[in-house]
Amino acid sequence: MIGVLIVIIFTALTVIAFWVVSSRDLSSSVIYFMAFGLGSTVLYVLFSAPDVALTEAVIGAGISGVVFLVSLLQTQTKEDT
Amino acid sequence: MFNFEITALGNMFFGLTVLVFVSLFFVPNKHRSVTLYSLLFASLACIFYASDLITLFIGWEIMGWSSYFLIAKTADKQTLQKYIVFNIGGAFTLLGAIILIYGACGSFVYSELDFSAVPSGQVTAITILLLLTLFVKSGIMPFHYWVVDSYSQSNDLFSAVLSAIISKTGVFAFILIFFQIITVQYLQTPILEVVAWLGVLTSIIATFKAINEDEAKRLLAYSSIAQVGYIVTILSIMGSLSLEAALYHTVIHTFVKLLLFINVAAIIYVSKQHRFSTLGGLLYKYPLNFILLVVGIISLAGMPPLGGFSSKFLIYTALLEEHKGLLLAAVLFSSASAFLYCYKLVYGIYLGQPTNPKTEAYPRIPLRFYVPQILGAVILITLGTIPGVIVPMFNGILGSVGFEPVLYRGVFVLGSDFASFNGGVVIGAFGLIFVLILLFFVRLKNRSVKPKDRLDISYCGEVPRADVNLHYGYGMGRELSRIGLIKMILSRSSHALWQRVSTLFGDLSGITQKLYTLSAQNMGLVIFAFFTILLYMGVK
Amino acid sequence: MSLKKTVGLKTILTALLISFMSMLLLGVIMNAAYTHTSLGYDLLKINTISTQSANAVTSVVTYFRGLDTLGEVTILFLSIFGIGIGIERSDRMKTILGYDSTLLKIGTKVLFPLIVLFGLYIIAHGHLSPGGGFQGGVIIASGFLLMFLAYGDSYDLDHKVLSLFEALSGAGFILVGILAALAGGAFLGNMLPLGVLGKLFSSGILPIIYIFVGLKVAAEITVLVEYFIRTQDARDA
Amino acid sequence: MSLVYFIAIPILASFLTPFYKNYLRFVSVLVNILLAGFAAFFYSRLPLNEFISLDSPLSIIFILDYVSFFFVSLFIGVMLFFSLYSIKEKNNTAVFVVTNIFTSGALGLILSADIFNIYIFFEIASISAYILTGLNRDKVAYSGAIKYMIVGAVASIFLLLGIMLMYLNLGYLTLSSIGAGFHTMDKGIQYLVLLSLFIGFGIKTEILPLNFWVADIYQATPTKIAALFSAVLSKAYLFVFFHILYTLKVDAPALLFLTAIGLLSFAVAELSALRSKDVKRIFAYSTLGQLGVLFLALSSANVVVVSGALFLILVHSISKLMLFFSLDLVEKKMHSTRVEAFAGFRSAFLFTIFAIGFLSLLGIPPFAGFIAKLTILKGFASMGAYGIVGAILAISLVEATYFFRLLSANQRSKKTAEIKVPLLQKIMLSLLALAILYLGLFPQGLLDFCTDAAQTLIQGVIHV
Repeated sequence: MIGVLIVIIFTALTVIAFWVVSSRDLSSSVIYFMAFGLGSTVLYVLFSAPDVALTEAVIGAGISGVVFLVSLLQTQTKEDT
Repeated sequence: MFNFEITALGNMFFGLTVLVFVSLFFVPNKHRSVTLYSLLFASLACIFYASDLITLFIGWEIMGWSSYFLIAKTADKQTLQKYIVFNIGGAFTLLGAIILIYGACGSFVYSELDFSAVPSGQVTAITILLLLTLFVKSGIMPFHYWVVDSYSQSNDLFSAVLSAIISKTGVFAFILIFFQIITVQYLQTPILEVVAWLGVLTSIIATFKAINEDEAKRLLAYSSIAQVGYIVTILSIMGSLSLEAALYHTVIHTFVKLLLFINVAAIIYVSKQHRFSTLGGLLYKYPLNFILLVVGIISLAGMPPLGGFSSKFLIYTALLEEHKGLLLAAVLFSSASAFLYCYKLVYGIYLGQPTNPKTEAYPRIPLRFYVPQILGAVILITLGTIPGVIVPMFNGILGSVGFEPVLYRGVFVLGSDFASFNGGVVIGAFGLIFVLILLFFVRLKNRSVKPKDRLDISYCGEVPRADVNLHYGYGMGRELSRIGLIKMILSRSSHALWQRVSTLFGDLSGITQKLYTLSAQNMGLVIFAFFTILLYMGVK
Repeated sequence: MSLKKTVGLKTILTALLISFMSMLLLGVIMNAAYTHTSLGYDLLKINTISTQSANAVTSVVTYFRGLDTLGEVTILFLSIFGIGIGIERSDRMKTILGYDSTLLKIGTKVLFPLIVLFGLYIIAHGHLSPGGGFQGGVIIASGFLLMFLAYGDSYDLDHKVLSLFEALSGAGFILVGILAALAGGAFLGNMLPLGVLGKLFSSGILPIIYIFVGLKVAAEITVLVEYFIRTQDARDA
Repeated sequence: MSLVYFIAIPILASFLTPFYKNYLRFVSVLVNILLAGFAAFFYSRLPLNEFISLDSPLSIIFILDYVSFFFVSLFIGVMLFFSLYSIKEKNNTAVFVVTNIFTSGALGLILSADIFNIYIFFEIASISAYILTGLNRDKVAYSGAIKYMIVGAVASIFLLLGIMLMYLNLGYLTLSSIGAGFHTMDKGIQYLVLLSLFIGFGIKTEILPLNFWVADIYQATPTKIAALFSAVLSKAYLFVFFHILYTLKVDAPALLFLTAIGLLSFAVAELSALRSKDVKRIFAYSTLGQLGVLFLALSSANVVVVSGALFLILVHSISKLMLFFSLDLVEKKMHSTRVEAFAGFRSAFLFTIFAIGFLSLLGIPPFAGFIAKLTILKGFASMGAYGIVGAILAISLVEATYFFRLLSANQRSKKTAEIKVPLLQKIMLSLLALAILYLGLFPQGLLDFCTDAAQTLIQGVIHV
C-alpha cells in the first residue's frame, strides 16, 4: 500500500520537477517548486524521516518560496521600468 | 650559512675592489647611494672570500640586484629590463649548477667537493651551466646584449665599477670553479675549445663594434667586452702560464678601465657631451686629462712601455707555448684592430678642431676626478716597468690552485722559459725615443702659426660658417664597413634574436591570460569537462 | 522560433557532457561493492546510555556532532550577514508583498501566537519528538513572515531586540560548550544529569543547546525575511 | 584547555557584535592575541589530539601536531597582523565580523581530523570569503562575489561527493580510520574519491585548470582582503588537501600527476602575469604561481622538499601581506591599481617594501624566499629530479621579468603623487620586511621546525 503511494508521489514529483524547469513564467515556476517541496515532505514522512520532513515543510515549501517570489517581484519591476 | 675563507685568489680580487672603490670615493657624483654601494662592496667581499657555493651565490645575487638599483637611477626601462633578465637568468643558471653539484657531491663547501665519482655527463651539464653564468656576467657573445646599454646608461661613476670590477667577477668565478673546484682532468676539452673561440670571437666583434661607435662610454663598454673576451680565451687554455696571463690582464684591465671611464666621465662632467661628434679639440683645454688618457689607451692597446704590453706579452707567449696558432692569430687581429678605437678615443675627444663654440666656456675639471686616474696611471706604468712587483702574488695564486709557479728572474724581467722581456730596458728605450720626438716637436712649434679661433683655418681659402662641424674624429672607422666581413659584423646584432624571444613570451602571455577571463558559466563547464575527462581516463 | 535559437550549441554540448559524466559516475558507483556503514549503528548503540534522548537525530545533531551544528549556525549567520551587506538599507523601506485586508489581519493576529507557540514546542521537545531547534526556529520565523504579509509597513519589528536575541542565543550556544569544557568534560560535553528517557527535563545539555539553536535560527530567518520583504522600492529609486 | 577555543572564541566575538559594535576592531585584536596565547600554551604540549563532546573515536577529533601547529600559528599571526594593521578603521565593522569567522574557519580546517567537520569549516571559510569579496559594495565587487560563489559551490559539491563516497564505503568519518581503510575500497571508487577531492580542493587551492576565476576575484576584492586570501585561505585548503592525501597514502602516479599539474600551473600563471596591466592582477598571478610551486613541492613526499615548501608558505604569506597592504596604500592615493598608477607614486619607503617583497618572492638572497627555494631545490636534487629544478628556475626568470618591470616602471616614470605612509602602517610593514630579512639570514631554527612538520605531514594522520 505504502509502496504504491511512494511510486505515485515519485511520479508526481518527477512531473512537477519538469514543470519547475520548463515553465515559461518564473512565478509559476516558484509555485511548482513549492509544490515539489510539499511532495517531498510527504515522501520523507513515508521514509520515516520526520525531522527532515519538518525542515522541508517549513523551508522548502514555505520560506524559500517566499524569498524567491519576492526576489522575482523586485527584478521584474526593475525590468519593466 | 655564510662561510668564508681567506685565499690568495680572493685577496687579489678583493684588493682590486678596495683600490677601485676607495679611489672612486673621491669622484663627485650626484647619484651616490651609500647603502647600495656598501651592499655592493659587501657582496663582492662575499663572492671573493666565500668558502662554499651558497655564500658565493648569495654574494652573486646581492651584487646583481644592488647594481640594478644603482643603474636604475639613470638608465631607461628597456636597459633595466635587459640588465635584470640577463643577470637574474645568469644567477639562476648558477643556482642550477650549484644544485646539480649538490646533487652530485652532496655538499656545497669547496673543499668537500669531489668530482671523481660523478658521471661525465653531469659534469658537462654543470660546466655548461656555470659557463653560461660567467658568459652573462662577463658579456661574452651572444650574452652581451645587456652590457653595452647598461654600461653606457648607468651613471659615470658606476660604469667604472661595472667595467673594472663587476665584469671581473665572471673571471674570478671561472678561475675559482674550473681551476680549483672542478679540476682540469674532469673537464671536457671540446667545451674548452668552444669557450676559447667564443672568447676570441667576442673580442673581434666587440672591437669592430667599438670602432664604429660614436658614444664614448659605449665605445669603452665594447672595449670592455673585447678585453674580457681575451681573458676568457686565455683562461680556457688551462695552463699555468695562461692563468698567470689572465690574472695579469685582469689587473691591467681593471685599472685601464678605471682610468678611462673616469677620464671620460670628467669630460662628460665638464662638457655635458658624451658623443665624439660633439666633442673634440680639448687637448689644450685639459692637457693633464689628455696625458692620463694616453697612458690608459697605450695600456689598453697593449703597446710596449706600459702595463698592457706585459699582459699581452704573456697572453701571446701562453698561446704560443700551447701551440694555438690559429687562436693567436685571431687574438693578434683583434688586438691590432683595437688600436683603431683607442685612437678614436684620443682623436674624438682631444684632437682636431673643437665642434662646439662653447668649448672655451667649459669649466675646469675638479681635482677629485684625478685621484682614480692617477692611481690607475701609476699602477699601469709600474706594472709595465717593474712586472716583478706583482708576479710573486700571481705565483702565490698559482700555487694555491696547484700549478707550477712561473719563473721569476728579478723585478724587471717578466716571462717564462719560453720567452721573456725586461721592463726596465723597454721603458728606457721608449723613454729615449719619446724625448727625441718631443724635442723635435718643440723645435717645430716655434715655426707654426697660432689660429685665432676654431674657425680660423689658415691654410684654406674659405671661412666656414659657425655651424659647420670641423671635427672628423667621430667618423673614424666608418670606411671599415666597406670590408665585407666587417660590414657583416657591424650590420648584424643580437637585438633581433632577443627581441623575437621577448615577443614570443609576450604572445604566450596574451594567450594564457585569456584563460583567466572566463565567465562563470564557462568556468563551470570547464570544471565539469575536466572532471569528466579525468574520470573517463581513470575508469577506462 | 528556430531550433538553433532555442537550443544553442553550447547547451547541447553541456547536456552531452553532463549526461556522459552522469553515466560515468553511475557506472563507478553502481559497480562498487559497499560495506555497511558502522558509525551510525555505533552511535545508535550508545545513544541511550550517553544522552537519554528519545530522538537519536537530536543527539547526533546537538551532542555527537555538536561542533558541526555550531558550524552550521555560523554559516547561517554568515550568509544572512552577507545578504545584509548586499542590500542597501535606507529610510524609504517598503513592504513589497503587503495585502491590505482586514480579514487577513485579524486571522493573522489569531494565528501568530499559535505559530510561535508551536515553534517553541518543536524546539523544546527536540530531544523527545521529531524536529528541534532548526525546524522550530524556522516555524517561528514563518509566523513573522505572516505578520509582514498581513500588516505590511504598519508592522514594526524592534531590531534591537532581534539582534540581541541573535547575539545572545549564538553566544549562549558557545558559552554552554565552553562551560562544559570548563566543568571538566569536553567542549559541548554533557555536564548535567541525564534524567529519565522521555521526560521533558532530561538528556542533560541537549535541550539547552537546541533552545539556543532555535532562537538563533528564528532570529536569523526573521531578519532574512525582513531583508527580502522590506526593501527600497525599485519604483522609487 | 581545549583546542576548540581556537574556533569558538572568534565566532563568539562575532556573534556578540551588537554589544560592542563600535569597538569590534579592538575586540578582534584581543581575540587574536588570546589565540596567539593559546598557541603559545600548546607549543610545549605538541603533539596532542582532542575529542569533542564525546570521549570516544565516534566523536569529532581535533589534532594539533607539528604541521598543524605551524599553520595555526601562521594564520593567527596573519590575522593578528591584519587586525592591528586596520585598527584605525572605525567604520568598517563588517570586515571584522567576517574576518573573525574567517579565522575560525581557517583554523578549523587545519585542526579538524574529521572529514565532515572539515567540510563544515570548508564552507565557513568559503562563505566568509565570498562575503569579503563583496565588501566594496559596488558592481565589480558583487559580480566578483557571485562568480566566486558559483565556483565555490561547484567545489563544495565535488568535495561533498568525495566525502559521501568515503563515508558510504568505510562507515567512519575520522581521517585516521579512513586512511587505514582507504585501500580496501573498490578501485573505481578510490579513483572517484581522489578525483572529487582533487576537483573540490583544486578549485580552492587555485590550481591550473581550475583557477581561472582567481584573477577576477582578486581584482574585485578589497586589496587588503586579497592579502588574506593569498596568505591564509589558499594555504589552509592546500594543507588540508595534502593532509588528506598523505593520510590516504595515495600511490606514486597520483602524486606525480599533482606534481605535473603544479608545474604547469606555475608556468601558466607566471606567463600570464608577464603582460598584465594591473598590479593587483599581477599579484594574483604571482600567488597562483607560488601555489603551483607549493603544490609541486608538497606532492613530492620528500621531507626536505616538503619542509622547504612549508618555509615557502610562511615566506609567501609574509611577502604577500606586505605587497598587498602596500598596494592598498598606493590604491588609496592613486585610485587605481593599474601599472601606470603604480609607476606614478613617489615614496621611498613603499618602494623599498615592494622591492623587498619582490626579491623575496623571487627567491633572491639574502631574503627568506631564497632559503625556501634553495631547500626545495636541494630536496629535488637529492631525489634526482633535475628537470623540475631546471623548470622552476626557468619559470622564476619569467617571474623576475615582470617584478622588475614594475620596479623599473616606478623608478623611471614621472611621479604624480607623493604618498605619506601613516606611522602605524610604516611600523607594521617594516616589521614584515625585517621578518623576511631575519628569516633569510637566520633560518635554521624555523627550518628545523619545518622539517619536523614535514615529517608529520608526510606520515599522515595515524592517531587512534
